[in-house]
Formats: sequence, C-alpha cells, structure tokens
Amino acid sequence: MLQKDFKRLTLYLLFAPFALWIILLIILPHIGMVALSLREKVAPRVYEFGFANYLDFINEPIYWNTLLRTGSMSLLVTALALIIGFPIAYYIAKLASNRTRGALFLLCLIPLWVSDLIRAFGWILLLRETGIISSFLVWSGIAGQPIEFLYNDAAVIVGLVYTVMLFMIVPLVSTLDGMDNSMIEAGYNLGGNGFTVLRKIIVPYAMPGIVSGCIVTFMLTAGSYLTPILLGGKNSSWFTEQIYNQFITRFNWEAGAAFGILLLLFTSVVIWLGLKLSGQTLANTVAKS
Amino acid sequence: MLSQNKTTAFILGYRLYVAAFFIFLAAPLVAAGAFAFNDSLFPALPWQGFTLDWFFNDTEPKLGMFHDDRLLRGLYYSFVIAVIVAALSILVGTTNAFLFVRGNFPAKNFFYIMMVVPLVIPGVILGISILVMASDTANYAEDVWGLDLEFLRPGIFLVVMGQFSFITTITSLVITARLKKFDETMEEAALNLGASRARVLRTITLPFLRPAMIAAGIVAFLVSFENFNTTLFLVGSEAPLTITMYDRMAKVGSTPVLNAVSFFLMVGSGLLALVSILVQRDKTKQ
Amino acid sequence: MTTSPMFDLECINIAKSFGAFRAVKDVSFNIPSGSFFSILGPSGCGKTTLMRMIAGFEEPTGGDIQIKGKSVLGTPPNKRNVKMVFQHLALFPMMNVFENIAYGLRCNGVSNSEIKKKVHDVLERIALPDVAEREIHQLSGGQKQRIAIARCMVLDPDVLLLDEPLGALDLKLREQMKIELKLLQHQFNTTFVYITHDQSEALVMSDNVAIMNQGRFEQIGTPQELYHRPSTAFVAGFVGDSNRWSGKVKTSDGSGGKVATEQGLEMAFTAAHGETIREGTEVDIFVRPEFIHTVRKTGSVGTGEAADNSMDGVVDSLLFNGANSRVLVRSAKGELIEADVTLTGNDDVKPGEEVSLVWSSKQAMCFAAQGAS
Amino acid sequence: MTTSPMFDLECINIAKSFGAFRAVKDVSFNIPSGSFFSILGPSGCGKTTLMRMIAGFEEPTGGDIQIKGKSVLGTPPNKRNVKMVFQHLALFPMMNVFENIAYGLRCNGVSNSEIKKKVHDVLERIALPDVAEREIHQLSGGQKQRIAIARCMVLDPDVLLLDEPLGALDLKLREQMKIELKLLQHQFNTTFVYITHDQSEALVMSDNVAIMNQGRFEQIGTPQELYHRPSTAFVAGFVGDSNRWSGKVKTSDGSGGKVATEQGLEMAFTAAHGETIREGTEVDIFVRPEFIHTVRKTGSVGTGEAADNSMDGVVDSLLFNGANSRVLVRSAKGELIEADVTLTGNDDVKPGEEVSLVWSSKQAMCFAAQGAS
Amino acid sequence: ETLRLLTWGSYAPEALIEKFEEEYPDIDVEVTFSNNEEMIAKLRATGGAGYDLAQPSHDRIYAAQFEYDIYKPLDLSKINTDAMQAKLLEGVKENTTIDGEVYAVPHQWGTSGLMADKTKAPDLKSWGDLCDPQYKGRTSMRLKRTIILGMAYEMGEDPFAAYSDLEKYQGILDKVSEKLIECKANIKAYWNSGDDLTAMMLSGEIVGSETWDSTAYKIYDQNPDITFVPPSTGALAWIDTFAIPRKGKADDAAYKWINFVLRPENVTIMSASTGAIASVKGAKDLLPEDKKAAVNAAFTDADIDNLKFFANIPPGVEDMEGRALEKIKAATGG
Ligand SMILES: Nc1ncnc2c1ncn2[C@@H]1O[C@H](COP(=O)(O)OP(=O)(O)OP(=O)(O)O)[C@@H](O)[C@H]1O
Ligand SMILES: Nc1ncnc2c1ncn2[C@@H]1O[C@H](COP(=O)(O)OP(=O)(O)OP(=O)(O)O)[C@@H](O)[C@H]1O
Ligand SMILES: NCCCCNCCCN
Ligand SMILES: [Mg+2]
Ligand SMILES: [Mg+2]
Repeated sequence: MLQKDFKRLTLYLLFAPFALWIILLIILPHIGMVALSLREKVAPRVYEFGFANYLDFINEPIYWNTLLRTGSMSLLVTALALIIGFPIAYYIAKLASNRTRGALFLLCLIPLWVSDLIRAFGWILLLRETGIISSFLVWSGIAGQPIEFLYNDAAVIVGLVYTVMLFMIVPLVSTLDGMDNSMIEAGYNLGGNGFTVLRKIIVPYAMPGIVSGCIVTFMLTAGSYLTPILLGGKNSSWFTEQIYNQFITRFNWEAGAAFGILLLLFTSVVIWLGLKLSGQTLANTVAKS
Repeated sequence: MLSQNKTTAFILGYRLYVAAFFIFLAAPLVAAGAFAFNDSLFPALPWQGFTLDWFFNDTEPKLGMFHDDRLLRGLYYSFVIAVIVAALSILVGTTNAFLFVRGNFPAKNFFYIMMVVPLVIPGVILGISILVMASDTANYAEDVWGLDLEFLRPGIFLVVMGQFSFITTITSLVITARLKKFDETMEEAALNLGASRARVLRTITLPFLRPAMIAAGIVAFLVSFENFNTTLFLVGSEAPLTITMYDRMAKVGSTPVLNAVSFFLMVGSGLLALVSILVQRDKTKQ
Repeated sequence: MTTSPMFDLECINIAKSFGAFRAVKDVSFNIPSGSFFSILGPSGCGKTTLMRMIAGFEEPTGGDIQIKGKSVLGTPPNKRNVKMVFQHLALFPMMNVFENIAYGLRCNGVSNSEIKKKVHDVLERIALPDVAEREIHQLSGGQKQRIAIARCMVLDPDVLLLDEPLGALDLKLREQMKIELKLLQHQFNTTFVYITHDQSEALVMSDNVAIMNQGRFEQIGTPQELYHRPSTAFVAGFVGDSNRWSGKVKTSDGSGGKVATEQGLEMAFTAAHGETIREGTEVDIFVRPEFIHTVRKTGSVGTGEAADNSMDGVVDSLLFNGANSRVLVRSAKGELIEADVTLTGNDDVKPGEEVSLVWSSKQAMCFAAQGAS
Repeated sequence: MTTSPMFDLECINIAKSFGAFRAVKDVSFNIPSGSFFSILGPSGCGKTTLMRMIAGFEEPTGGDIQIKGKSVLGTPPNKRNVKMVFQHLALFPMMNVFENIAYGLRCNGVSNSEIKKKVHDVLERIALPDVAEREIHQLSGGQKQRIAIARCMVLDPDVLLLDEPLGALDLKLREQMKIELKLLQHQFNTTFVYITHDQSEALVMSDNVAIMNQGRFEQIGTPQELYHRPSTAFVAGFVGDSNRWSGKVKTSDGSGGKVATEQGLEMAFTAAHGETIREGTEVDIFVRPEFIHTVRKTGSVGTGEAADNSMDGVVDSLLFNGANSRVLVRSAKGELIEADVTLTGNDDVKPGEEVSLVWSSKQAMCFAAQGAS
Repeated sequence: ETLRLLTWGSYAPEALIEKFEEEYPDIDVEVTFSNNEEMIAKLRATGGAGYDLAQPSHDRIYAAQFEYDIYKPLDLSKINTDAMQAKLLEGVKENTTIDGEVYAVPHQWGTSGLMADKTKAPDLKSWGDLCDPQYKGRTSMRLKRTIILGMAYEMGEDPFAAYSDLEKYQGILDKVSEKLIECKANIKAYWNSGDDLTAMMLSGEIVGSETWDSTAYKIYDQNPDITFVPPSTGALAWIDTFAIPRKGKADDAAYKWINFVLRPENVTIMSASTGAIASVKGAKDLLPEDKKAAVNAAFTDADIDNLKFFANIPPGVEDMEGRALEKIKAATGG
C-alpha cells in the first residue's frame, strides 16, 4: 500500500541522520580507538598488535592510582554536589514563590554562561594566597597572614563542584517540580516528621533526578581537564591530564588511546553500578532531563 | 508552605543557606569580571583604579579586547563554529525527535540509549577518538590513493564534528521532550481541515516545536561556545575563543584583557539566556 | 445495495481489525441530511475507531463509507468533506482564534478578503463576534468548544463528526454545552455525528442514537425508542437506570405474562419490543426506578396508571439528591429495589417505613437471557 | 464558648487571610462523632483552605480548632489525629499498596507483625484483600480511591478529611464511588469531612452539609433542609436546579403573599425559612422544576397537592433524558420555564402543545434581593 | 594569502605583524600560540598541514621529523643566512639535517635557569637551591624536562651525553626523579605558564623559581630586585628555529617572514616582546635597553661560556621523560 511505503520511506529518512551521527562520530571512532590502543610501538615507525599499552597501565601504579584517584575524587565531588545542591533544588522547586522561582533558576544557570576556563580563572583570583579571599581575611583581621587556598585538592574539589553544580540542580528541580505538593503533605498528615518525609517520600520520588544528576556530574567531573589542572596542586594529577600527556607531550597515541578506553570503561562501570544500586535505568534518568 | 511546621529559625537558616549558595555561584564570575576594570597589567589585587582600557584601548601593553585581533578572531571562530553546530544539532535533534517519538522500529529502546550515550562519554575521549579516526582515514587516503583529505585534519570541520557529536544528544532530548507533549490529534485536525502533510508539518508541528528548537539552539550555542575538552584535540589553526584564551593564559601570560573578554561573554550569554527564557515562556502551554 | 444520495453519510458493513482484534464489526447505518446522530456506547466499544474511519485516519478492513452517495474509501483525510471536532478540541495553540478558523480556508486557497468575511460570519453565528484576535488560552472552556466547531463549520462540511467533545469539561459547563450544541446544530443545519459514552448527552441532543457495544451496533433509534423500547438487554441496561432481575417465565402468551425472579419475586411483564418469549425461558427483567411508585401505607395517593405489579417492603434508606432522589426498599425476600421519589421536605417517606411499590407490567421489560449477557 | 468533647471536630470563628485577601471568614461549626459532614461551595470559596487549616498545613489567622475537645492550634500536622484524602489522592508512586498503607504505621513505630496484620485487615474492609503487592499504577481509579482511604483509616483517625476525592474520576465511576464512600463511612464509623463543589455528591452522602460561599458558611443543615428550606438566595440557587425570577412583592403578610416578576408574571409565594418579607420588597423567587406540574389541556390529571400558582404556556421543546426529562414551556410573556416531566414513550406532551404549569406557593421560595446577589 | 604561524607566545608581537602586513599587503598573518610538544603533536595530527611556519626548538626537530615526517626541507637560498651568526646557524643545521636536507634555521636563543628575588633569596644560585629548606613553600618550578636536565647537572651528571645510552639515561632519570620527589615538599606549586609564575613571583608568594630567562626579564621590568640567575652548573640554552610544515601552503610568505624578522630594526621589536636574543650578528646590541640591562644584570661572560645547549632528543626519550614526570607528579611529597 502506498501509505505504508510512504511511512517506511519517512522512517528511513529519519533514521539516516541518526545512524550517520552515531556510526561516524561515536561508534567508528571508538572502534578506531580500541584498535589503536591495541598497537604496540616496538620501534620508531614500527607497530605490532598487542596488549602492551594495557599491561603498561596495569604494571604502573602511577597510572591506576591516578585513575582511582580521579574516580574517587569524582565520586566525592558528585556526593558534595548532591548534598549541597539538593536543598537548593528543593527550595527552588517547592519553597520559592512562583516569581522568585524563575529568577533563582536563572541564577543557577549563570555558571553555564561562561566557559570552564573563565570559571577556573575566577577561582584562581579568589583563592590564591594574594587573592581576594585571603586579602579579605587579612584585611578584616580574621587571619594574621595571607593564606594559600589554591593549589590543593580542596581547591580542585571546590572548582569542580562549582562547575558541575548546575547539572545536578537542573534535573533535581525538574523532578521535584513534577512532584505533587500534596504528596509531601500526605507524608506529614500520615504522621511522618520532616526526616521521614525526606527519606521515605521526597528522596525516593526524586530518585530519577538524583541519579540523572549524579551520572552527568560524575562523568563531567571524571572527564574534566582544565579545572584540576589550573586549580590543582603539586600532587593533583588527573587522568585526563595523563591522556593529554600521552597524546601531546609523549606523542604516544597508542597509550593515550588505551587510557581513553580505560577511562571510558571505568566511568561506564561506575555509572552502571550506580544505576543498578538505585534501580534506575539510563532511559528514565539522563534521557529524561 | 511545605515547612509550616518548622521553626522560624530553621526557615531563616534555610534562607541564609540559599543566599550563601548563590554568593558561591556568583563569586568567581564577579571576581573574573571585576578585574576587567582594574587599571593594572595583572589581574590581581591591589585595586589600581577603574579603567575601560581593557575593552577599548588600542595600544600595547594595555591592548583592549576590541583591538586585540587574535581575541577577536577567536571570538569570530567561536561564533561561526557555534552557529554551525547549533544549526546542525537542531536539525538532527529534530529528525531524532521524530524518529523516536513517531517512529516504530525494532530495537528502538536500544537506539534510544545509543542516542543518550554521547552525553556520558568524557569530552576528551570524544575529541581524541574522532581525531584518531580522522587522521587514520586521512593518512590512509594519502598513503594509498594519494588523496589529500584536508578536512579530516584538525580544523574547523573536525571541531564542529566533535562538538556536534555530543551536543546533538542535548538538542535531541530537548526537542524530543517537546514533541512528546505534542497532541497528535492537532495534526489530524489540520489534515481534517484540508491541509496536506507538508503543510501540516510547516504550519502546525514545526511551529509547535519552535520554542524547543530555539531553546535547544541556544543551549547548543552556549555549550559549543564554551567547549574546551573536545575542541582541544581537534582544533587547527582557526582556534575558537576558549582555546585562544587558554593559550594566552598558559603560553603568554594573562592581562586583564582576559577578564574583559570574560565580562563580555557573561553579558552576552546572559542576554542569550534571557532570550531563551522569553522564548520558552510561550503561549502554547494550555 | 443501492445508495440513495439523500443520506449525507452512509456506512455499509464497515469493519476494522487491529491485528486479530476486531474493533468494529460490520456496522451499517445511514444518516439523513441535517440530523443529529449520536453513537453511544461504553468505553472501548469502537466508537472512536468508527469515527476515525469516516474521517479517513484509519482504513476500514471491510465495507464501504459513502458521503453524499459517493464512496470515499480511497480519499485521503484532507480531501474528505467531513470535518471533525476532537475530544480535546485540538485547537492550534500557536495561532489565535482568527487563524485557527482561517486555517482550513487557507488550505483551500480561499482569498484573504473572503477568509475575513467567512471567519467573521461564523464567529457571529456562534455568538462570539469579538474573540477573533484572542489567543486560544484566553478562551473559556465553552468558548473553545464553540471555536472548534466554528473552525469546522466555516468549511461547510457535509458531515461534522464530534468525538466526545464535552468529555474534558466540568460538570456545570457540560450541562450547559449540551443545550448549546443542539442549538448550534439547528443553526448550521448540518449533519452532526456525535460520539459519547454519556447517555444523557446522547438522549438530550440527538435525533437518532446508535447504541454500540463491542464493535457492533445493538440498536438505532430515537432517544425515546431506545429508552422505552430497547431491543436488547444491553440497551435496556445501558440506557437509563434500571432495577434488573434474572428470572424464569411462568406463563406467557408470547408478548407478556408472568415471571418469577431467582429470588422468588413474581411479576407481570411485557416482552421487549419485537421479542417473543415463551414459557420456561430464562429472562432478564428491567424496571426503571421512575416507573415504580412508592405507595405509603398511610394515606395512599392514587396513580393514574394501571399498576399491575405490586410489592410490599420496608424503606431501607433514602438517597436524597434533590429532584433525583431515590428510595431503596427492601422486599420481604431481602432484595433491594430502587424507586424514584420526589422528596418535598414535608412528610416524606422515612427509613423503616412500610411501603408498597407498584409498577405496570408495561414497564417490566423482559429479554431472553443470552448466556452471560 | 464551652467546648463539649462529644464533637470530634469543632471550629470556632476560624479565619484565614492571605495578605489582604480573606479566604476564610469567621467560620464556626462542629461535627458530631461518626457523622458524614460535607462542605459544598463553588470553586475558590475557601473550602480547601479551611480543610488545610484543620489538617495543620495552614495556620489560621484567627479562631480555634478543636479535635475531640482539645485545641490543636500549636500542634504540627504530623501530630494531629486528623487524616486527609487528597484530591489527587497523593498515593506514593514509589511504594506499593502495602507500603503506602504501612507508611503511617511505620511513622508511629508500630511493629512489623502488627503492621502486617493491620494492613491486611484494612484491605479486607475495603474489599481489596489481594492488592497488597500491587504497584499504585496497576490500580484502577476506584481502587486507588479506596487505598487512599485505607491508608488513612488504618491509623484510626478522629476525623477523616476528604478534599474533592472524586474530582478526578470519570462520570460513571464517580456515581459508583459516591455510594461506596457512604458505605465505607458507615463501616468505619469515623467522622468524615467531605469537600466538594458537586451538589449531588454532597446531598447523597452527607448527614449534614455546610454551604460555603466567599469564605463564609451560608447555611448548615441536612441535605433536605438545604434543598427545601434554603436560608439564603445563594443556597437556593446553588443547591438543585431552579427557575429563578426577580420581582417585587405586591401583598404580603410577612411570611407569604403575592409577588410579580419583572416580566409581569404574578404568583403566590412563601417567604424563605425564617425570613420576613414586606410589601414592596425586591425579591428573588425560586421554583424548582420538579415542583412544577405540567397539566395538559386535554384530559387533565389531578395532582394531590395544593397548586395555588398556575400559568398557561406552550411547550417549546422537550429535553428527553430518560427519568430526568424536562419540558421547556414558553409563557404568554415569552419567558421559558423549566418543568420536570416523566416521559413514558406513550402519549407524552409534544412541542407546540398548550399546557398549564401549576405549582404550590409553598414551593415558590422568596428571598429579599441583596444588591447584586 | 594567509601566513599561518605556529609559534611561541610573544613570538609574534602585534606591532611586528602590522609592520609586516604593511610591507606585504597581500599577506595576512594568523598566529597560533603553542609550545614544543604541542607543535609536534599538532603537526603530527595534521600530517604537517594547517600551518605555514613553525618554530620548534632546535633539539625537537630531528626525532619528530624522523618519526612523523611533518616538515619539508628548507630552501636555504631563500633565506638571508648571511645575517645569522655562523655558529648558531651551523649548530642548528647540524642538529636538523636528515638525508642531507636541512629542516630548520635558527631564530633566537635564550636560556632556562633560575630567578630569585635578591632581597629575599640572595643565596639562590643553583638548581638544587630550589629544594633548600630555608625556602620551604617559597619556590616553584615547571614540571617539564628542563628541570630534569638542570637537576641532572646539579647532581653531577651529563644528561645530554647519556642520550646515546638510553639505559644509562634511565638511571639518571630515576635518580633525578627521586630528588625531585623529595623536593616536592619544598615547592609551593608547579607553574604552568609564564603567567602564573609571574603572578606568584611579583606578589611575593614565592622568592625563587626555575624560569625562562625572558619571563625573568619581564619581571625585572616591574621589580628590579628580581633577576635571572644562571645556575652554577650552567644555564640551559635553547635555540628556537624556523621550520616549514610539510603541507604548508604559503612557503614564500614564510620565507618573507623569516627574512623580515631577522632584519635588525625588527629584531629589536621582537626581542622587546620575547626577551630572547636573536641569532643574527650583533644581536646583543639590538636588544632594547631594558632587556639589555636585564641581561647584563643576569649574565657574566663566564655564564655565557658555561651555557649548556639542549642536545637533539633521540626517539623514545620523550616517553621516558614523560613517565618520570608523571611519577613525580603523582608522588605524594607533601
Ligand atoms: N491503533 C490501534 N491498535 C490496536 N488496537 C486499537 C487501536 N485503536 C483502538 N484499538 C482498540 O480498539 C478498541 C476500540 O477503541 P476505540 O478507541 O474506538 O474505543 P472508544 O469506543 O472510542 O472508547 P472511548 O469511549 O474510551 O474513547 C479498543 O479496545 C482499543 O483498545
Ligand atoms: N497560598 C495562598 N496564597 C494566596 N491566596 C490563596 C492561597 N491559597 C488559596 N488562596 C486563595 O484563597 C481562595 C480560596 O482557595 P481554596 O483553595 O480554599 O478554594 P476552594 O474552595 O478549595 O476551591 P476549589 O473548589 O477550586 O478547590 C482562592 O481565591 C485562592 O486563590
Ligand atoms: N625546552 C625548550 C624550551 C624552549 C623555550 N622557548 C621559550 C619561549 C618562551 N617565551
Ligand atoms: Mg474514543
Ligand atoms: Mg480546593
């Protein structure tokens, strides 16, 4: 039937851009990267198939330590962003009056307005020993001498939490927004106190938003580059930095590709675990925000 | 209203917390913006007095941003790239929305997940994977066929592709969400009133999607504009602004002209964000 | 089968299957020009599917649809002169009222000045002359309703289809729009085909009503015919409230006789329209509450009708609902029987009071039981 | 004011302002233990606000609320033994039925075995013994309704508040749930406070109804009192259908007399309950359709009641609606008057027929007009 | 046409570009700032396309060209080699000749060494002094190969000599890494760019650091107490060169630029911006006054004699050094 042919043709036409996008820009490049990571450099301009790059990773504690460090700090950042962001999201979605709600939400988006670079730049200006905060503390007499806030893990975490906060708050606000206020009232009405209502009603209800926010936050953090480099101290290596180094300063694309695959596997496993533990799926979390 | 049984102290504390949070959000931006007006060669305290030199002065060493060709060129490339990426990603985002909302095909769920996946791949990895594939292809073409596929070498094309590869997920999600809210009977109504399919698309469905497309476009534009991680690996000689600024910071030394650019960007994206909000406050919410 | 062009719409053995599921089964009907025709049936019985076939959104798996005597089977929906008002109206939110109404005209390539005139005219006719420049969200529910109709009527359709257009409105407005819809139909003098699962809508507005059940038409007739002379037990039960008993016929002359319910209640009955019911048949008996008169033991009030059934009982409870109040009477056999009463507030029946219920055998409609029906 | 502990709930001069807007104005009432009390009023009149104050979600700006004789003003909502069924039920979608019902018990620290027993019991009582393990989205609308009630009742509340719990259900289900709610209340024998803007719900279910308008209670009484002896024009107009005229009193002995409507129609009236109406007063007159008897010119049927008002007219149209059919009669002065008729399908009145409408002066309720009321 | 320069920050001052564009109106100059590693990485990714002129240091050309084939041979006849200091020219040619083809000529040279605030750290003289506990938390360095090499000299090794024996070089690397890890506790932060180094130094957050001489000269302008200090084992000298990428599309313009910036009057402008000394004859005299003063404050003739020129990096060394650097970075040193 003509109608059916037309439908089929439309479907193909709609599928084509999707397929081109996913195949050419996502699948093939990743296959290419896997292939590249399985090449061993045996001499200049001479390569062989092998797992040397991965073995290298396993045998060198620096590498996997850095990956673990990156992972654990990313989890920490994710947790902090959730803890700090949840009350804010709740305030915006449930407590603020209709008019302020829009304004507050807009304010939350402000950091998105400028790049990572400028955000980090701003933090440097604030945190450095001769920066604004330290100067203020000295000026106000709270501190006797300038204090260095920059160049340490705490600074990195502050900067990262700042950078990803938005991606935590937006899905939280949107799920909490969809929650009928009477649900919370019912929670109280049936005898729950503030804590019970939070634990048994609000948090479970917001779970898709929480998971969505956590996934995006975690992966943004683990994949970030500028913030840890610019704010980090002497000990703060970040896995992306090592990937960059492999590619750029060591011209070792093969190892860089292997590291890239490892980072991808690592974040995927963490995200997968998170989804399993929270009983959510990618489709009802990230795909919804 | 949902905390009526809490003490006023609790509410006050809550408000203070919210206020503190927004100060936290604003602080680095204010800091970055404020030093644009400091009459000093370094973006640092002490405050040396107010100046607009970092915007308008036309001589070294205090070359203002509007006279700094390299920054302006970066701005221009950023703009061009962002516009192309936004346009492409809206286009594909829209076809994806139709595909997943209207289409019926095997393994639809799986493909839907595939559509979301680029958002959870670290940007650095997207960058290098595309770089690797593009160079391999170009090298192969050169070695085997003697073809010089220059567009596969780092440059604007690859930057656009790299950004497009994950920004399309964002636009797809935004537009899909909107299309899901579309009442298909509206299309049937239009058909019923005598419109052809093409006309229905043009006069009913696309206008309905327009706010989402604009909003998605603005988000795409902003994300592209500020992207660093993916771009870093794909950039050629036409460097967009973030890269230019980074190079400036890391390789030359920053002057408050970077603060001036930051300030300029904040104002610009602020305006854009406002536009997107005005657009989304559309009249089609029944 | 010959087709006579005096019918605006004619369906002949129309059928629709979704896979193995038969949503519409061999439905045939025709609608005289200018009449108000309703299709009434429970949710899921296939009403919308039928209407979508008429509008061209679904292709029938069998049968023929003719509009003004011409088959429209191959005609795409945008070429059929059958307009439709959707359940949620499907007004275009991105256009104002004028543009909504003008939409169909523009599709037909009508000139701008002509459009202006026509839109203006139709707005006058629906008594909303001043809303042309309004946005859709600035209209009230009833106004939207009328705009949705105007949008179709401006195109001068052969038939207007309405799919539960009042479903989304609230109670009060629905009552009001019922009357208004009927008036509009009078005004435009166009054939309306109206879908609903609310019997009161169908009864109040229609010239003819088809009762649909499980993909089939059970009966087509005027509202009064359906109400008073239902031809199947389903129709009797679906249209209007009823006391319903299952029983067995004791004596019968084919069109009436005596029946005893399973609980042992005996009553005189009349066989339903056109049915012949023999002795010994298992039957369903329907008696409408408003035909049961509650006679108080003290100070009896004479009724003007032949009340050849009567039963004593005790008032169990009163469901006071203003003019639609009802009394529940428990018979000696323990059954609850509903009867309408008018409660004036002075000296009404009270729970516990002994009463007689009387009703005419004419109002006790009997249908041969059909398995689990 | 002394408080007697026989009332489960007592409100004394309760008031609530939102800024300058007074949503609830000095409302006082008390509800005897175990009764079904409804608050009926148009949208926005303050019903929900009142209920939220009782539940503790809003603090009154004045007055006192007492539950079982004790003021609960300072008590937070989770400490009040007043449970609430929300309009959209607010069942917790992330918990199954069992957990929904168990929630309140867990909050009270009830032991697990006890919880199991109680949940099981309450499910039995609402006749849904097998749904404990279902997810909320697997329930039908009516089932959800009952679970929402069970969730409250399992906590043995002093008072159960219900805020338009049937609002979201469809017509048929709403009809059915009306009866069911009443039965549940009987079963649990708990005080129900029921909010609605649907008069039929309030009338059918309640022991007592309060009519609320613009933040005030206009009248409290049994459904029949409200229907038959409304104390204000608002109540007369809001509860039940009415023909309504504005007019001026010609002669009066204070409690009744003669009145002429603006259109010149004259009739005998009775002053509304408790009102004294003098000659020359501007009044609103209400006559319910079911109290107007349509008398056909041919073959008159005697009515048992004193019908001291009578008017001739021509049948304009019949609104056939089964048992609730109505006739519209156009009077000689051109007015349309609605009267209920029973249409049997045999020899009914027809449009164009001349009829007399007769009604008793007792049924013509008169209220002194209050400005724009 | 466009001349796309891939060069160091400050190696293309705006004033000079304007002057060049005035002289050659049909040439448009576009600059990308980079560093040695990135130049190679970029050109490797592009297969030598995307740029028309690159300026890697002399020691970074041979291996990169050998492995990735990213440059094209220079046509020396188009370059005004006569103006160049013969010693520098020969040195660079020697380092960058493959199969008889020359791939680079020198542009300007400078050193990496130390800088110190004389008032606060008068005794900071050698690479090792950065690890002196008396400056605890008040020194800095860049975690790149320069500090490895400097520290190797400090420890009495000759790293460049060990290039021929990579095993031996690995030994040196291990030793140096250990030392640098120990040293970690002493330093405030690793600097990444001339920018953060300048900020730390000028604000007094640190008193001494490893540095490029040019950065030190700039700071000297602001605060004459801060001077470049050639380390006692000798400053490390580099020569930044000109090389033409294999797929460069504006060779003529590139040659024009090379000859242009080597003209005496332009050398002064260039040096004012870069702080480096051109490889032309009499270059020191062409330095602008302030730079001349800074250089004189920093260098004695003995220091100049003691310069250690970076030697060609053989393939594989980058990887070894990279690993050592990562190890240092990852070590927890306080
Ligand atoms: N596209 C479809 N595919 C499969 N089954 C369908 C489809 N459309 C309708 N049905 C089924 O056909 C039956 C009739 O559906 P239809 O929508 O016509 O009912 P309806 O009478 O309009 O009901 P309602 O009053 O609830 O609108 C239903 O059982 C429905 O599930
Ligand atoms: N938090 C509030 N702030 C300001 N005004 C309010 C607030 N809550 C309710 N109101 C106003 O108080 C009035 C009464 O509202 P309420 O919700 O009690 O009405 P209701 O009788 O329940 O109406 P409905 O039947 O529509 O639910 C309304 O005019 C409403 O706008
Ligand atoms: N290891 C080689 C360093 C080359 C430095 N060139 C420095 C230019 C700084 N502006
Ligand atoms: Mg339907
Ligand atoms: Mg309400």
